[in-house]
Amino acid sequence: MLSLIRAVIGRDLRLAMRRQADIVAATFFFIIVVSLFPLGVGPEPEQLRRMAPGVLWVAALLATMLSLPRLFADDHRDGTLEQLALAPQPLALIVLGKVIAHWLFAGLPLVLLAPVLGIQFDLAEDALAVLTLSLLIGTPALSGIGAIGAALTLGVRGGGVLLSLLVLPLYIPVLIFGAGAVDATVTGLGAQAHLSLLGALALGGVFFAPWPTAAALRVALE
Amino acid sequence: MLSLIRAVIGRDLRLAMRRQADIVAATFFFIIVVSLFPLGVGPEPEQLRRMAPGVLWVAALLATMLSLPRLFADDHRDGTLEQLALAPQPLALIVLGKVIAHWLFAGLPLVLLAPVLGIQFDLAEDALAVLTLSLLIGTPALSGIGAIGAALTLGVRGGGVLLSLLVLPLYIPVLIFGAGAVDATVTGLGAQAHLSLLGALALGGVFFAPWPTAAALRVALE
Amino acid sequence: MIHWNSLAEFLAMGRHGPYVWGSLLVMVLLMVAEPMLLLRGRSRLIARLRRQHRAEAAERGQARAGDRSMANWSND
Amino acid sequence: MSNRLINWFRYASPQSFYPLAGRMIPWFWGLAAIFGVAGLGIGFLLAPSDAQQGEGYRIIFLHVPASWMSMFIYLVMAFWAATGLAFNTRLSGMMASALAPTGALFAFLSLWTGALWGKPMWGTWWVWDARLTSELILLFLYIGFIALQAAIDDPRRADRAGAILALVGVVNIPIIYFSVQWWNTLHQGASVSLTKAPSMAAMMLWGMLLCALACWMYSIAVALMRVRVIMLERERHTDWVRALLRGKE
Amino acid sequence: MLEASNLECVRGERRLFAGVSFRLAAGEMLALQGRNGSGKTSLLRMLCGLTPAASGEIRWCGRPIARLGEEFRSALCFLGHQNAIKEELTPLENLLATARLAQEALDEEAALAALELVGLLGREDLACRYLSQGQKRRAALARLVHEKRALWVLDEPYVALDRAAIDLVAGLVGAHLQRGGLAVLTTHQAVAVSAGSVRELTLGDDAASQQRL
Amino acid sequence: MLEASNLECVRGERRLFAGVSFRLAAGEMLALQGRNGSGKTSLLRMLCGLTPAASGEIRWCGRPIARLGEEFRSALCFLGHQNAIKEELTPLENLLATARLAQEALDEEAALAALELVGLLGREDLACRYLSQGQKRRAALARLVHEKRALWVLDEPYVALDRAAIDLVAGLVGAHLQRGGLAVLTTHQAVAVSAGSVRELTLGDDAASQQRL
Ligand code: HEM
Ligand SMILES: Nc1ncnc2c1ncn2[C@@H]1O[C@H](COP(=O)(O)OP(=O)(O)OP(=O)(O)O)[C@@H](O)[C@H]1O
Ligand SMILES: Nc1ncnc2c1ncn2[C@@H]1O[C@H](COP(=O)(O)OP(=O)(O)OP(=O)(O)O)[C@@H](O)[C@H]1O
Ligand SMILES: [Mg+2]
Ligand SMILES: [Mg+2]
Repeated sequence: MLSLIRAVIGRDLRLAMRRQADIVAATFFFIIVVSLFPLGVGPEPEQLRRMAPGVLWVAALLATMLSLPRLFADDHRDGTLEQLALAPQPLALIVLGKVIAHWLFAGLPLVLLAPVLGIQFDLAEDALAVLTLSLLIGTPALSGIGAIGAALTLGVRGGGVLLSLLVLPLYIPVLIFGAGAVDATVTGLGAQAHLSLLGALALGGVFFAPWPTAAALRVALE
Repeated sequence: MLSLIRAVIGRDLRLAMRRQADIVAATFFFIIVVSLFPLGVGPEPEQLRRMAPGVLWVAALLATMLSLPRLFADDHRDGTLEQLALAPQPLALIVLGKVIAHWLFAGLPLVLLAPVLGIQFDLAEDALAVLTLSLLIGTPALSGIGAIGAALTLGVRGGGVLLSLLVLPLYIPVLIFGAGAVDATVTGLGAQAHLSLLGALALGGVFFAPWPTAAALRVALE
Repeated sequence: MIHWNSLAEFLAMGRHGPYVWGSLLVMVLLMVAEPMLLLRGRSRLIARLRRQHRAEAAERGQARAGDRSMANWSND
Repeated sequence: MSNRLINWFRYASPQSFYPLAGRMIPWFWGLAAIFGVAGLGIGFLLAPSDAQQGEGYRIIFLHVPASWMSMFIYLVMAFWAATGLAFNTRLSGMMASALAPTGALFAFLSLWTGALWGKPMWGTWWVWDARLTSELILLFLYIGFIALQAAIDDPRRADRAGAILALVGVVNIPIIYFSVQWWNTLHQGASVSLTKAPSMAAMMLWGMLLCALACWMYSIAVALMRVRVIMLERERHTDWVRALLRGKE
Repeated sequence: MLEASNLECVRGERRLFAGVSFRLAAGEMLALQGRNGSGKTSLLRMLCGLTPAASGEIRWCGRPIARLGEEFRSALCFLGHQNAIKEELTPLENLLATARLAQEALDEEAALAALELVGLLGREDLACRYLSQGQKRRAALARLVHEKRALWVLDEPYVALDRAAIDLVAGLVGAHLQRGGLAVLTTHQAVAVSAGSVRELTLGDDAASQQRL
Repeated sequence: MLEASNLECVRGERRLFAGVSFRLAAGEMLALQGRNGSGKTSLLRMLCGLTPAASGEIRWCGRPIARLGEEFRSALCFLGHQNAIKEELTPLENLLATARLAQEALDEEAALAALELVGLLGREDLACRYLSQGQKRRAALARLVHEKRALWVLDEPYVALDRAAIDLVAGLVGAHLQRGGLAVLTTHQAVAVSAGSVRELTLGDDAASQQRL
């Protein structure tokens, strides 16, 4: 069982490496969106500092979301998904592997980059730490929940944009607790409560989401 | 010549209609992104009002960008693009048709929706008017410039995200003048200058961009 | 019994007329429009289905006639 | 016991549900009209004005029923979706798709009436308050459901995909509601807060309840009408639809 | 072993076929025939359990496949119209990844041998995207070389292949049958399989049997 | 009319072929042969001007096609491995859209007649996504029915088709040659074309001729 998950992760990571663009560009999308805001809003530091948690989290959310359509689409188009569905093991396990792989190349880089970008917004050190921590806890939830949307819109034409419609409402709690944790730190309240709730969401997202995802994939293949 | 452009627009619009999701969902992506920001940043009206022009413009830019990868990708995958490249007419004209069609279903709805969303941010009436006007002038530029990026990343795996990497820097002037126009209205300065510059960008984007786009498409087909 | 003294007062709603009537109007309008649209959709659907069924019946009749002629009027 | 079960399944088949629904619709329309006239009559003609809000508060007779219905319909929709997934009955999927547009309509009406109420009361059309925000997201969930079903043209696939989405959404709604509430209260006090109507006069309460009942009946009637249309469309090749349409000529 | 009774397939508003029954024992192959659009691919997907049948039942070793689930899938090897290879990966990587996902032990040497057999030696380190149409198909078919599962379901395996490759694949199928395997196969090209007994099944010829519902 | 001299094709680090020359007059067909990966598709794409040749020249009516540009393209009809149909559109819409983009007058009636000929009548209003593999190919090939341009370049047109459809396409090509058209065609299936004279060209047999650079 573990070996299966490892095989899936290995394959997906190798594909991502091979495509390169995937890893580099999802990250750069994050960077660019975050850098766009000061351009659109104006340069006052006070205002920027107050926007920072929200902007960084929204950007992380959008960056994750942008890489979602490809989560299953390539496998679907070239017939690999049928092979996976016909594998003897439960499809949900394979999905779990793919979710982990997705996080490794779409979520993790954002976590690593967040402190650097936070500096652009003049965030204090403790806020930077909480920002990074909140992203570390929250991004797996984004990958897990996103997988449901990706599976539901699979093979549906216009799926890419429909996907965001389905997934964004589901992302909102993650966004609120994530940005809330940083905000709470900035305003001096503790981030504890937000972070635990975020952790609960992440656990749910990673371990509960593969089941509806697998069901949706089977529907898509019918 | 005009009949060719019209044929391209007609076909692309028909495809968009058929997919439905495309039209509705690009628009809803805009709505949702705009609605996410308050959730990330917090509910204070004063702060929201000052963020509004930037947020709306960035969201418009992202929404346009999200629909870009499909601009040529479908035609590429199923071989239609080769057919278009082998058509006797200059490829740039065909591209122009596709750009116009793209604006009609990805840009125009944003323009129409902007005033409603502006209300969520508590914008004043004159600011709403300028916001809508700036989007009306600016979104064609987004479609035109985006086409270059879409063509350059065509067939490149991981193109979707790479695309945003290429296109966003080119979008920055549009963003600055667009959001600047609204900002100028809010702060009492005239929006005139910003709007004229935006107009110049739009003309350039629509009538100049098809040429490099066509060249990039030929390269992608080699 | 009735709370209002005059029609004008009723319509003004204590300076909140546009808001109150705007709400009521849109709500009633949409709640009337929805069943109307449904009824129209339904009658169109029925007309379309009737047309389809008739066309199919005609097709089938022809097909059966063809079968018979080929089968030399064998049983059935 | 088993008898009742069989009865249940008989009505769960479109063929027998269709005429049954047809017979029930006029009754629900009638009830909706009666409750509506009574509720609006009490609310707009008889009820006294509110001490704090003056006459503007009368929007409550529209706003609260619409808000309630929008949330309740989502629950019912998710219930049908779940039964559809579990027992693979055709009727369930049809009911879920029939309810969604009405639910979306009420969600929109809740936003609309709320916004029109907010302008005179709070001085703004919109604030990012927990309830308002979750209502907005509820509208998005409805639209997502409708868009997903519209994008899949095999009805069986559309039903199942929609059902999965509805179930995931129903888990999410309480999470959203509480998360938004947290978000709001943990910030420095919001500049405006939802002023709850103080202990309501009995008259107001009656008006509101009657209006809510009217919306309830309306929803049932419209959902039944829509499910009948969906049945005709989906079962157009079955003998009973053919017979039905022929009979009507 | 594999038994189908009274299968019916409905697609949209069209009944593609009904009353399709057959029984396949070890060492036997079913050659599905029928014109374009007669429902061959649909039938194969039903046999794999990917699409549910409108009515009828499919049994494997006497038990309905819907009930068997994983047990059935672990005896099944399906190859569809699509190649199920990743364009970014090389043929070698593709072959190894497929085996790993199917939880089969396949070492690099065996994989290279398989690639040599299908004539991709010299291309094993080239991303599949650069391969020609026929070479892609060969890369997909390379899995069959070491495939030991009992039931092979192949949808037009010969498409895009040249004569030499077609003979090779026919040989692989023949050897599989001789080992006591089962195969279900569609093709528009008449290709003889060397060993095993072949049953033929022709799906309804055109509009006559394909009723609109 | 069409003349190629000394064409060389290099892909990555591999010379697929070199010194390929031929000349095709009106009413003649070139049947390209060669095993998988020998460079047939690459040669066809060169002939269309989609890929530049490593060396050598292609002429149309005596002038290099690179120089001719639009003039050449308006005499060319290319059909590749890909079908170039939109999965969302129906066969009818696809056919009409293709004609409109090629600025050819094709009314609905003629289009329907073409679809009837390729056996898609009854499917003309079904989105192509639902068609079977062979039906998709038929939908793509339907353009040939009313195609009047002089040079047809077809890459394995017979793939996925059943016998009846193959004969039909062969007939279309034959009629085209009889009208004085030219055709270049690859296929792995031996299919006789009724009319016109056929030249054969076999691309380098395997590794021997395909040198690593
Ligand atoms: C767009 C704006 C608004 C939205 C989306 C909205 C949404 C909702 C929702 C979902 C409910 C039912 C939830 C519950 O009962 O707990 C509700 C109830 C209610 N709303 Fe609003 N509302 C809005 C604006 C307003 C305004 C401006 C007022 C008054 C000044 C108001 C007063 C009430 C009252 C009194 C209730 C009933 C409370 C209860 O029964 O517990 N709402 N609203
Ligand atoms: N929604 C639908 N409505 C009507 N017909 C449909 C629908 N979906 C699929 N079909 C038909 O179902 C058939 C599917 O056939 P299938 O792909 O199984 O054919 P096949 O025998 O594999 O053909 P080929 O030899 O071309 O691969 C096609 O005839 C197609 O037109
Ligand atoms: N970058 C590269 N490096 C090495 N070889 C390459 C590269 N790109 C393509 N090739 C080789 O070039 C050839 C392309 O062949 P082409 O597609 O023209 O073949 P074909 O004759 O059409 O074959 P088929 O019958 O399979 O369609 C293949 O052998 C492929 O392996
Ligand atoms: Mg098939
Ligand atoms: Mg080829």
